[in-house]
Amino acid sequence: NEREVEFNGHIAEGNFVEPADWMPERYRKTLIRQMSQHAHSEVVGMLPEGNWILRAPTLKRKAILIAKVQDEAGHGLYLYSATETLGVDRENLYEDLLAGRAKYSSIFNYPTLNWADVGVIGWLVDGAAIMNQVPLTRCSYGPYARAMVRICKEESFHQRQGFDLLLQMMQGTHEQKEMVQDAVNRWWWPSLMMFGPEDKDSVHSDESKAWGIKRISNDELRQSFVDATVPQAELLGITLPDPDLKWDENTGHYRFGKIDWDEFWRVVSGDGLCNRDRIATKKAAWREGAWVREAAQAYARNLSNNGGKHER
Amino acid sequence: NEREVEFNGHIAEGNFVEPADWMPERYRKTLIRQMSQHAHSEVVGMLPEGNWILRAPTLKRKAILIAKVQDEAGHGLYLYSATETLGVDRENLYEDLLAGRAKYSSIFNYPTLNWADVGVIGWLVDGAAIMNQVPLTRCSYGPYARAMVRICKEESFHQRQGFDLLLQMMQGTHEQKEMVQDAVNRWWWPSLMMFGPEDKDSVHSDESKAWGIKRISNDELRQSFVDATVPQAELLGITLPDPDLKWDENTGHYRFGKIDWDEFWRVVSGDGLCNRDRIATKKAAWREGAWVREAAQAYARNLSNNGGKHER
Amino acid sequence: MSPTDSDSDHNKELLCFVLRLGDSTLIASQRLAEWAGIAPTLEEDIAFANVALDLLGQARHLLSYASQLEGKGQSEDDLAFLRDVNQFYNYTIVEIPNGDFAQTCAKMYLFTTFLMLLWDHIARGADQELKAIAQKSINETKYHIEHFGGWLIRLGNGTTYSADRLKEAFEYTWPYVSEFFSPDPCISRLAPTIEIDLAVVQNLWLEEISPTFLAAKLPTIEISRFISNGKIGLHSEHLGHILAEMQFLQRAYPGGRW
Amino acid sequence: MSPTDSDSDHNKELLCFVLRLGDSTLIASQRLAEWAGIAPTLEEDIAFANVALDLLGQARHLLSYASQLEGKGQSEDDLAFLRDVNQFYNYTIVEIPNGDFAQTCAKMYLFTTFLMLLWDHIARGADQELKAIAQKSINETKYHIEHFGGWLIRLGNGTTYSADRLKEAFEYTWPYVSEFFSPDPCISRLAPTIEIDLAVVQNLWLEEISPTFLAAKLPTIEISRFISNGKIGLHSEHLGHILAEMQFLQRAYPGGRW
Repeated sequence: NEREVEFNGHIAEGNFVEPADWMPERYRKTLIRQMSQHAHSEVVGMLPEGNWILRAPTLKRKAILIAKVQDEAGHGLYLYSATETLGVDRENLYEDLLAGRAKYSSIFNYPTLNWADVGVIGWLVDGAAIMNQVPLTRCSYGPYARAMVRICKEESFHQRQGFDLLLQMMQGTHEQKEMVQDAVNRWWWPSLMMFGPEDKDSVHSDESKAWGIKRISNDELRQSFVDATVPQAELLGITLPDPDLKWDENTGHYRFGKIDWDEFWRVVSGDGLCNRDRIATKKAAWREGAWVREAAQAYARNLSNNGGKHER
Repeated sequence: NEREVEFNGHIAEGNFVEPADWMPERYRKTLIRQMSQHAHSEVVGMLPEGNWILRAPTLKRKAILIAKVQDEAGHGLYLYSATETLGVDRENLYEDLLAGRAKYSSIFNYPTLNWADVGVIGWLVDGAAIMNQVPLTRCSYGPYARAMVRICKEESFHQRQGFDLLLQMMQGTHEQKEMVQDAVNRWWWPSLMMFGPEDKDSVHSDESKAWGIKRISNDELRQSFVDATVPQAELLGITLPDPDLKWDENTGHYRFGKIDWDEFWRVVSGDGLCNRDRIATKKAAWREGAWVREAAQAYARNLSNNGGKHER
Repeated sequence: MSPTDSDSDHNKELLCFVLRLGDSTLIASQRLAEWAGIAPTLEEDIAFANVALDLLGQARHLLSYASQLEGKGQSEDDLAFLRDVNQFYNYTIVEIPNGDFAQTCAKMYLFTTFLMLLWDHIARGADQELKAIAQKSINETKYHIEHFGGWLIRLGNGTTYSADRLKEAFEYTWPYVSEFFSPDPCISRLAPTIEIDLAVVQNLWLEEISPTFLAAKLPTIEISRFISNGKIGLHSEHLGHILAEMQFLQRAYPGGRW
Repeated sequence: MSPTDSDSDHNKELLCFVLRLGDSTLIASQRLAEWAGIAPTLEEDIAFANVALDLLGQARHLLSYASQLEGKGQSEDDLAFLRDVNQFYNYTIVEIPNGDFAQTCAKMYLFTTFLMLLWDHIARGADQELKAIAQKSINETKYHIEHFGGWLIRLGNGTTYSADRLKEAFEYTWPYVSEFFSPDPCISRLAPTIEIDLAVVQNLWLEEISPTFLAAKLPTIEISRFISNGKIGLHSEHLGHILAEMQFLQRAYPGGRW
C-alpha cells in the first residue's frame, strides 16, 4: 500500500500526523484505544484521591488536593477531545468504560487507606505516569503529543507536591512515619506494574514503536523509574518493600525483585479490590446525572429555536 | 343519651373501657388522636437519639442507646396496636403522620447537637414524658392504660440512664461539663413546653378530664416536673437557664420564668429547626421501604395460596 | 469604658463576623467537594472544584485573619480542625445536605448571592484586612453566581422533570434563607467600621435574585417564618457529621506535621 | 524456643483471631445501626436493633478478651475507638455499604452463616474464655441467620422487583465471601487450641447456605477469584469513613468520662 508507505515515511522523518491527514485504520484504532484508555484513567483516577479531600489534614493540603483532582478532570477532558479528533464520540467512549468494554489504568483499583497514600500516589503513581508519558510528547499524532506536553507539566507539579507531602510527614510523629511506610509498602509494586507486562509478554509494542506511539519499551521505562526513585526513597527515609533491590555496579542500574504478575492480571481482569466500586461509583454518577445532561440539552435546543432567548 | 350516661358512670366508678364495649364517638376520636400522636412521637423520637448511635463514645453507651431507640420502636408498636383496637388501621395512621395531617411531640423537632443531648433527652424529655404519662396508666381506656404501665416502666429506666450519663460527664473534663450545660440550656425550655399550653389556653381538657383520659392539668404537671427536676439539677451541678427560677416558701413549689409560647407555636406549626428533616427522613424511609413491604405481602399471599409452601 | 476596652469589644464583634464568613465559606467548600468525581459531567466536575477552591481560599484568608484577631496564636488549621459544632458560626444553609444537583445549585445560588452583598458592604467598609479579602473575592463570587444561576435557568427551562426537581430543591433550601436577615447582634455592632443594614440587604437580595427566579420559572416566595441559627452557633444535626469526617486526622494524630 | 516464647506466640495468634472476631462483630453492628429509625417497618427497626445489640454484645466480650490477651491495660473502648484502619482486622464484608434492604440482608446472611461455623469450632475448642463467648453467641447467631435468611426467601419469592434487587445484592456482596476461606496464617496457627480447617468450613458453609439459596431462587455461584483482605488489616476505602464517625468523640475529647 503506497499511502501507508508514504505515511510511515512521514512519521519516520519525525513529522506529526494531524486529524485531517490520511492514516491507516490500525493506527487510528490503536490511538483511539490508547488515548481513550488514558482519558478514562484520569477520570477514574479522581476517585481514590477524591476519597481524601473531605479528610485532608490542613486547609492548604485540601486546596492542593482539590486542585489536583480538578487537573485530572481537565486531563480527562483534553484527552477525550484529542481522541474525538480521530472521529469518535466522547459519550460513546465513556459508555464503553462504564460497560466494562474499555480499560483504565489498573493502579486506580487499589484503595487509598491513609493520608500518606495521597502523597505516595503523587510521588510514585504520577512519577510512573510521567515516565510513561514523557515519550508521548514526541508521539506521532499531533493532538495527543500536544495534550501530553501540557499534562506532563502538570503531572510533574503533582509529583513534587506528593513528595513534599511525604517529606513533611517523615518529619512528623512516629505514627506519621509509619503511615508513609505503610503507604509505600502498598503502592510500590503496583507502581512497577504500571509499565505493563514484561517486554517478552507485551503485545502491540512493535507496531506502536514503528508508528512512534510507543518509543521506549515497558522494561526500559520500568528500569528508569526504579533508578530515579530509589534515591528519592533514601532521601525520604523510607524502605522500599523489596529485599532484592540493590545497586548493580556493572549495569549502572538498580536490580529489583520479581513482580507478582498473577496479581497484575487478576486486577487487570477485574478482580482488584476496587474495580467493582470504581465502576459502580462512576455508573451511579452517570445515571444520576442523566436528567441534568438532558435538561441542559433541552435548554440549548429551545434556546437555538427561539433565536437565543428563553421564553419567559 | 342513656348509653352515654351509663358509660360516664362506668368510668366514674373507675372501671376500664375495653375495645368491645360501646363508647361515644367523641371518646373514640379523642383517644385515636391522642394515642396515635403518642405512637408517632415514639417513632419520630427515634431520630434525634438515633443521630448519636454511630458516634456513641463507649461501647457500653452505644449498647444502651441502641436499646433505648429499640424500646421507642417497641413503644410505637404497642401504641399503634392499642390504637388499632379502636377500629383504625396502623398504616393509615402512619400515612397521616407523613402527610402532615397528624402531629407528634414537638420536642423532637429540636436537634441533638452534642453527646450530652442524649443524656439530657433521657433526663428531661423522658422525665417530662413520664410525668405526663403516669396518670395515663389509670386512663379509662384499658388497652391504653396497660400500654402505659409498660411504657412508663421503661421510660423510668431510660431516665435513670440519661441522668447517669450526665453524672459521668459532670465528673469528666471541663469541656464535658460545658457540653452538659450547653445541652441543658437548649433543652430546658422545650421540656417545659412538653406539658402543652397553659391551662387557660388549653383545649380538649375538660372533656378529657371527665373521661379519665386527662387527669391532671398541664400547669399542674409542669409544676410537678419543675419541682422534681430542680434538685436533680443541683445534684448534677448544672445551672437551669432561668434567672427567675426560685424556691417559694409559701407555696412549697419552685417558681419559674415565662415560657416563650411564640416559640412553642412556631415549632408546633411546623417551623422548628427539624420539622422538615424529621418528616423528610421518615417519608424517604417509608418510600424506600415500600418494595420490601410489598414483597413481604406478596410472599405471604403466595404462601397461603400454596398451603404454606413456597414454590421451588 | 476605656479606649482599650472598646477596642477589644470591637475586636470581638469583628472576630465573630470574620469567623461567620470563614466558617460559611469553609463548610460550603467542604460540601461542594463531596461532588468530586461524581458530577453530572466532567465540565461540572471542573466547575464545582473551581468554586470549592475559591471558597476554600476565601475561608483560609478569613480564618487566618480571625486567628490574628483572636490573638491566641492559633492557626487557620487550629480553627478549622479543632473546634466542635457549637463553636462554628456558619449560616446553616451551607451545612444542609447536597441532595441532588438541583439542590446543590439552589443552595449555592442562594448563599453566594447573599455573600456577594456582604462582600460589597465590606469592600466599602473601613477594615483594611477584610476589605482586601472582599475585593479579591468579589470576582470569584460573581463567577459563582453566574454559574449556579445559569444552572437554575437551564434546569427551570430544560425538561419537565428538571423543572420539578428545581422546584423541590427550592422548597427544601428556601427556608434557610431567613437566617441571612434575622436579627444579628454581631452584624449590628460592626458599625461604623462596616455598615450593614440587614433590612436593606434583604431588599437588595430579593432584587438581585428576582430576574434569575423569573427566568428559572421559580415562584417568588415570602421569607419563611422558619429561622435557623447556625450563625450564632446553634446548628442543624448535619454539621456534626461534616466535622467528624473533616477533622478526623487532626483529632486522631495530634501534633502531626502535614 | 522456650515454653514462654511459644506461649506468647500462641497468644499473638489467638489475639489476632479474637480481634478479627471482635472487629467483625463491632463493624457489622455499627453498619446495622445505620438503619436506626429508617427500616422498612417498625418491626424491622426492632429486629435490626436486636441484631445490632447482639453483635455489639459479642464485640464487647471479644474486645475485652483481646485487651486481656494483649496485656497492655487497654480497655474494650481503647481498642474500639483508638485504633486506625490498618489496625482493624474485620472481614471486609461487614464494612461495605448497607445499600438497600436486600443488600443489607444479603451481607448479613453471608456473614452470620460463616460466623456460626466459627462459633461451632470455637465451642469445641480448648480456649475456655472464647468458648464461653461462643456458647452465648450461638443462639443469637441462629436467630440472626433465621431472620436474614427468612428475608432472602421472602424477597426472592415476593415480587419480580424484589427478586431482582436480591440478585443485584448478591452480585455485589458475594465476592467478599472468598475472604472467609482464603489462606489464613492466623487461623491456621490456632491449632491445637482451636482446630479450624478452612477447606472443611467452606464445604460446610456451602451446604449450610444452599437450601436458603434454593428457596430464595438465587443461583449458586462459584467462590470468586476476587479476594478482599480486611482480615489482615488491608481494607476497602469504606472503613476509614466508618471510623471517622465512630471514633469522633473519643478522638476529639481525650481523657473524658462517658
